[in-house]
Amino acid sequence: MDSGSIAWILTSASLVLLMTPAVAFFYGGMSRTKSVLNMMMMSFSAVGVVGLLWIVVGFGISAGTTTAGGLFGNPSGEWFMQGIFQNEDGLAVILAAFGGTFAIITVALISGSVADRMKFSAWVVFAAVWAVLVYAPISHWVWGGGLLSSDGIFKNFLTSPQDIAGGTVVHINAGIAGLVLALVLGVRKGFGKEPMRPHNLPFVMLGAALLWFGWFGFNAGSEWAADNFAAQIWINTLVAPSVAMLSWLLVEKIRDGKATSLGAASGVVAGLVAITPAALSVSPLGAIVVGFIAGVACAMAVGLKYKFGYDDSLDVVGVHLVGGLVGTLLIGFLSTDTSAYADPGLLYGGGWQLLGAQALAALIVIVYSGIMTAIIAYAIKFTIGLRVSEDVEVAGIDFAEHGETAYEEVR
Amino acid sequence: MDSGSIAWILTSASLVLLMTPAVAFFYGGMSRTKSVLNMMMMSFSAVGVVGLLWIVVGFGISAGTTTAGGLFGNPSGEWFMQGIFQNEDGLAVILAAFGGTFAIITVALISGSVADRMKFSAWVVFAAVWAVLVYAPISHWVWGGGLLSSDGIFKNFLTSPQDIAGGTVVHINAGIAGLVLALVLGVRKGFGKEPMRPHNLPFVMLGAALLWFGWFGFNAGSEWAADNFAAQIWINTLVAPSVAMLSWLLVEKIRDGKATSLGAASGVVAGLVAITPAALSVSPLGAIVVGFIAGVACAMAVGLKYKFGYDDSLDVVGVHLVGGLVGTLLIGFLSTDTSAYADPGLLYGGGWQLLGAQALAALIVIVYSGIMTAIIAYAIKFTIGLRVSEDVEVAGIDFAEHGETAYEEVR
Amino acid sequence: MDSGSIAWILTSASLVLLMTPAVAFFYGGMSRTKSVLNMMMMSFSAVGVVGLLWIVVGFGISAGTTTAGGLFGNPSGEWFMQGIFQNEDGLAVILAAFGGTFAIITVALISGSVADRMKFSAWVVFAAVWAVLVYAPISHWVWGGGLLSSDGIFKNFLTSPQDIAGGTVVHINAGIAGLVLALVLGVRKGFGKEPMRPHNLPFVMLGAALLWFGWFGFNAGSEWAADNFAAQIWINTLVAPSVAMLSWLLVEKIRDGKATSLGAASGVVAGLVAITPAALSVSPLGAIVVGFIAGVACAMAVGLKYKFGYDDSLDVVGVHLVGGLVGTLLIGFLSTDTSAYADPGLLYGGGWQLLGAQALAALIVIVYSGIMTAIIAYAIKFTIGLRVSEDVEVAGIDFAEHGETAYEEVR
Amino acid sequence: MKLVTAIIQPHRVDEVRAAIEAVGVKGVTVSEAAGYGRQKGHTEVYRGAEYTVDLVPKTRLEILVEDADAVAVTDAIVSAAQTGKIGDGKVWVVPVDDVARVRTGEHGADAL
Amino acid sequence: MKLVTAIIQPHRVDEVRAAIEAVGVKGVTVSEAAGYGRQKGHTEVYRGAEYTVDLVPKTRLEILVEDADAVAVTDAIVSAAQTGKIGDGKVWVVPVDDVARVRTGEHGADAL
Amino acid sequence: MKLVTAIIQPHRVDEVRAAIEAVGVKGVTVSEAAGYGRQKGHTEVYRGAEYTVDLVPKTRLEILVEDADAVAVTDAIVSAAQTGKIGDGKVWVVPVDDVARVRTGEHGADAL
Ligand SMILES: Nc1ncnc2c1ncn2[C@@H]1O[C@H](COP(=O)(O)OP(=O)(O)O)[C@@H](O)[C@H]1O
Ligand SMILES: Nc1ncnc2c1ncn2[C@@H]1O[C@H](COP(=O)(O)OP(=O)(O)O)[C@@H](O)[C@H]1O
Ligand SMILES: Nc1ncnc2c1ncn2[C@@H]1O[C@H](COP(=O)(O)OP(=O)(O)O)[C@@H](O)[C@H]1O
Repeated sequence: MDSGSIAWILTSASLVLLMTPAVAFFYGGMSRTKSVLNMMMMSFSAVGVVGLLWIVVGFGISAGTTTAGGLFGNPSGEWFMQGIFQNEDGLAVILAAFGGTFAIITVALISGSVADRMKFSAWVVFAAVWAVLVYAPISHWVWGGGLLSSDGIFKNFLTSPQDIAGGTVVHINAGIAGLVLALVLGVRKGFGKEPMRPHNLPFVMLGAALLWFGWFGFNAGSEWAADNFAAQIWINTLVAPSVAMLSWLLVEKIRDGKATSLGAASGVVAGLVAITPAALSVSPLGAIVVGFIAGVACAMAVGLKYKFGYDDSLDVVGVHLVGGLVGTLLIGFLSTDTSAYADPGLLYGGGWQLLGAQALAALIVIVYSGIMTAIIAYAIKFTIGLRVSEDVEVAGIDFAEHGETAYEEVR
Repeated sequence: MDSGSIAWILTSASLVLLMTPAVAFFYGGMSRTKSVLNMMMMSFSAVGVVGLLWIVVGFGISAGTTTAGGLFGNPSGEWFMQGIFQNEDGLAVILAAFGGTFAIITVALISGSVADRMKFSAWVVFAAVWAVLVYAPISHWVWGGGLLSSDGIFKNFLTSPQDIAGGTVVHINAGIAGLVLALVLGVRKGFGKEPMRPHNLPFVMLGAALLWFGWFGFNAGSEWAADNFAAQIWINTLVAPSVAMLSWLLVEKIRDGKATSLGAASGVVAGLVAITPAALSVSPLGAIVVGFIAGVACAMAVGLKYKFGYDDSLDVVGVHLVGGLVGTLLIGFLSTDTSAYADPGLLYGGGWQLLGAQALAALIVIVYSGIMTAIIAYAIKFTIGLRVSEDVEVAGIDFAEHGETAYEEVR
Repeated sequence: MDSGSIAWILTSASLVLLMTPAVAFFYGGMSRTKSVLNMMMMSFSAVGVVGLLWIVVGFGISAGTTTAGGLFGNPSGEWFMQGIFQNEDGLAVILAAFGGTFAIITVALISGSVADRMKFSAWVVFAAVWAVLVYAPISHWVWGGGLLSSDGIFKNFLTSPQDIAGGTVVHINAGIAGLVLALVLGVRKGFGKEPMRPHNLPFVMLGAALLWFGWFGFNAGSEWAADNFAAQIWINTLVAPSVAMLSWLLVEKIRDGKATSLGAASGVVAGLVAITPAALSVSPLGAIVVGFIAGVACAMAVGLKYKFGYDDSLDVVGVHLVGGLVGTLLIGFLSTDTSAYADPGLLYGGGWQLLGAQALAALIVIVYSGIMTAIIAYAIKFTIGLRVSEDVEVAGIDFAEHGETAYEEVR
Repeated sequence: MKLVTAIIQPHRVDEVRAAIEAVGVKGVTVSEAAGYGRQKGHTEVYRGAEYTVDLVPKTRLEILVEDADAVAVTDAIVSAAQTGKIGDGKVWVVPVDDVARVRTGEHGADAL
Repeated sequence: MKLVTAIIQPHRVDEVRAAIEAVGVKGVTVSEAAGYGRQKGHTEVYRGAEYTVDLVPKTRLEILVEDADAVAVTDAIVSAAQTGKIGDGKVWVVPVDDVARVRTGEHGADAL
Repeated sequence: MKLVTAIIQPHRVDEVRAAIEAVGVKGVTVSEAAGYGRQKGHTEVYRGAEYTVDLVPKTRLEILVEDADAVAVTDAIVSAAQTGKIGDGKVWVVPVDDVARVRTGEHGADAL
């Protein structure tokens, strides 16, 4: 029994759980005063719904014996975690729970694209179905020995994709789902015309800070041991977001004349997203490059929604889809020969096959998640309905859906 | 030296200490704007006063050699932790501190029932006396080999009560103390007539989130080792509050038509309270049942104060007393035959004796804590006084007692 | 491989990183509404800039082979942490990163003295240069076997100074730098006349709470192992700030008639600062004394700026310089004969030499840091300029420098 | 000159602003308020408690106009703010002796 | 019609509302303000600094009444808000040309 | 008596208060507002989006004065608040029928 590694994963799982309320503050602070609580409740309810479903069935689909040619794991034997909880290997038990915290936050991340306008009941149903039908299988593909692992479609390929903590499973997945859900929902009243500035930037910074803190568990916990590789991941999880914060601010300073606090917070998250798949593959120097490119790319990408007219309200696409792709693809260039994978990228003497594997994995996740999200979203739209009325949207979704306003102002 | 377990308890103790400021936000957010700081200061001062007294004498009473027939431990030899700090067993040293963080938060929890109206000096005195005379002995009874342990009154009984992390010691204890203190203080002006809605719901959610985060240390740290049982506790501490959040929201949706953010935050805490004693006794399926019942029971219980006319301002009774009882009693039904205690409840083939032991332990704590709290409260009332004047209460206790208001609004 | 210690330092490094956003809230809450974001951005940008530079060069200067007679370490071989990241000793790798989190927060602490008036670009440049030229060498002196270690000027002295977690390196260093920077910048418009009260005291308390939480990693992580000494440090890090909170409140109650929440938060930080160098040297009883004296001394010291006319806006001098000196010097009296250093202070049978060593180390840091800070500050002043215009200062630095205001009030 | 003060539902501000601009208003001052009138006393249930909420958030608009425009502006506000539900608000008109523009020091109608 | 504006201590709002309802007032608009008058210049000590606080938080009530009721309402406010301490506040009365109810478009006394 | 209302730039409040005190004003009520006039429509860029900001934060001052002082107070405000830039604000004067001091119940000029 390696109690040190158990201690680290117990800690990491706690850290990752904290990330979902952190998302609630990151997104809640960016909302307008009239829809803060709804925004936060999407994250909180994700903990409730996905937390429950992971125990009931998600863990089995994600970690059960590979079935259907690698499409998902077989949950029988793990309903309600009946099997794992009696396991005497503490590491196995806590890792089962660790996986649940990833499922929860992935769902919560999506909510940023639907601010101000999605019915709360529709969100809860969406979260439940999406976690089981989209997240759980994809996590099986990458980490459960499924489709996208070295036992899956990459079996006879020269290499298999590297994704230590979820560039594909979490960020590209949530990013594309956010895009599709925003498209199905439609734009908010006033989108592109009204300012819709963050109502509370300190909350945004609080969210970013707690996310970063939790992300050390997210990334370095994904090593599943307290060892030198976990420490290397930790360093990369420090430096990449540091640099991404700076490069995002640089873009703003050059383009708009001013470096904003929203930019700093977003840059941190962009850097964290991009280093997520790459933290075990690259050196600290590589992490600096990943962070720099992520900061620049995401800072440019968040403006695209106005050009293309999709209302990705709080930039799930610009930060998570774009950042996830940056990190996933840069592994093809920057993976070092001394990395735990011993499969170097183009700049460290490797060939094109790693980049190919990374791109293919990203593509498959985009296609599957995109299509499934559309199906789920339309199914809800045509049954219980997806969107609140325009009156509610204008007057504020908080009071209409939750019977509350975030702050009581008249004393 | 098991450095992994030391690492986990160092982490856990830090997590539990964070829970008291979390209570400050959970309660502070629920307060009205004019009494936020006083609410938060009750938690902060609890850290100061109880933190000091635990080192001076509390640890000795709680963990010293059983005296007076199991009523308390003998503090001689541990004044100022003189003995333990020279111990070379790191686990023993950090566990001594770990216990202090429990004493601190138990006292802080009580403060929710006295919002807006208790003199700060009276609170500080109450916190000090109560921690030493009520908390420290009861913790000795349950965890120090005293009255309510298998060496105490249950010695010749078929079984002894199960309470891994403090259903009786912390929650039932704080809950009944909150009730008694609220009764002695009397209701606030406007109680039951004015809305008195939370002034800042994001703060309530921040408090709930940090509480949950810290609770992983609270519960899984109470295993005193980084092992498979700690991991099992962790899973149960994830799923029970998840379900309690959902069941609380369900009650609201059915009863009032709307699922509130205050309900989500309260549901999380209710689930955490209920799973506290049971997390090592039940399976994940059992934790789901515990969470569900806790969410429903506490959501109904918070309305009782209006029926019975006690001003338990922020629902210490409805959440901690009721939730603590739910968890403590359900162990009698749901303790599994595979649990660490190997003493199953009614639904897992055991007999009535476990339920009996649970009920008896709860009852003894209620009686002792209730009577002692009343004595301390009246003693303060008739000496330095318990309550601020009505003028101060209406104008706002923050400015009168602390010379500050939470927010500076006119710039 | 001691995975338990690796787990603890992975956790500790994460905790210490959280402290810098905690500083952002501690200081941000104390600011006026019009300069919240700028205050927070000084901390956030410190993470970005110093995080990057630590990887690039700071770690080498701090931990490289001692050069120039102990003045700094030789960074060659550790540019971009090229060497350490391939190390197979996980503890060595994570400790390299752990040091970076100390550099970051030290820089962030300084920002409290320059609230409301420093150009953001000037701050970023200052942070970068100061981290490399001031922090990195001093950390080498104390912890890298340099000038102030037993291999440095104390080689032939009877003893060498004790500073487990940075009383000199972090707090005295940041405190004197804050004083000098405030002097070079000059006072704010209205200083000493306008109230300039904290705009959001709950944020101040949030900052203090997260600081305390993180400080367990800061202090107990500095033991570099999960053992009984780490546990002893943990206890002292609990009790000293508890007592300092109480003694600060006592001073306020006696002097001003009211115990404030700002006092409680500041008292906690003062106690944490003072116990930082001493946590491994003193017993819990000693920690109580350290905390008590720190609370009283700092509560008195924060008023000095009005007497002497330096605008140390948020009390970096009163809390960090004074608190750091209190802790550093009290070691000379309170270090126990049973401490890890086995070199007792005056009250535990030792002689004057320990006190002398402590005072000398403090003095050298004050002189070096003070002079270097002045040079850097003047260099910036006469090139890109240090201060915003008076118009900007009055209208609010947030909008002028960052294009944002913290809260959107008109909906 | 006249000062037209309107207390309206916060979510009607955009419509009202458009309406008054359409009748030639060049400036307006907006602030937050709360109030009750006929809508007084609606009941809310929250966390098991039932109580009466009487102060409902409103937005106050203040508009300085020439005497001749007061009626048109009042009418424009009334029709743009109207939802027909209780709580729609009030508009009132007060005589003004003088107006000054701070920037230039102009007085009277020129200062509008 | 008249507009009665009262600047009072925030903690007297409930009493004042009860008092004006007792004399027949049907609606009111409430907002936050701060101010000083005779109470100007009380000294506070905070964190070692002594300074003068002059702007003290107040609540503003605005009440539209018929001409005949202005005096009664003013008196009701004064007596309900009075604590006898400096800072109790001010009440003033301004003539109103017209009032409109947004919901119905009614004008004049009917609109109150 | 008259009520002088001034809408000014928030950062000019201190100067304006000093100026009106210099001409003998004893009290003032301050509140927050936002508004636009000629400055309408400046463009801001934020996070890749360009949009028009029209409501700019302002501070409202209300000052009760005797009839004879209205002009002096208005002038004092205008010159103290003036920066010459668009958005400087407005001052207007409204007739007041009566003023009461809550503390004493005094009426008229004595109540100022
Ligand atoms: N007599 C009054 N004096 C001042 N403000 C009033 C008065 N009556 C109503 N108001 C304001 O108008 C708002 C709407 O009034 P209400 O009576 O509910 O609408 P309606 O006139 O459509 O019935 C109230 O919230 C209040 O702010
Ligand atoms: N001349 C004035 N103009 C406008 N408001 C005033 C004036 N004088 C006083 N006030 C308002 O009335 C409040 C109470 O005034 P104050 O003079 O302190 O009370 P009192 O009249 O009882 O001495 C002040 O805070 C301010 O808001
Ligand atoms: N017609 C008006 N009615 C009410 N308030 C006005 C009016 N015009 C301007 N204001 C107020 O005065 C402020 C300054 O007006 P603005 O026209 O920008 O200044 P200037 O008069 O110097 O051009 C505005 O923000 C608004 O609050």
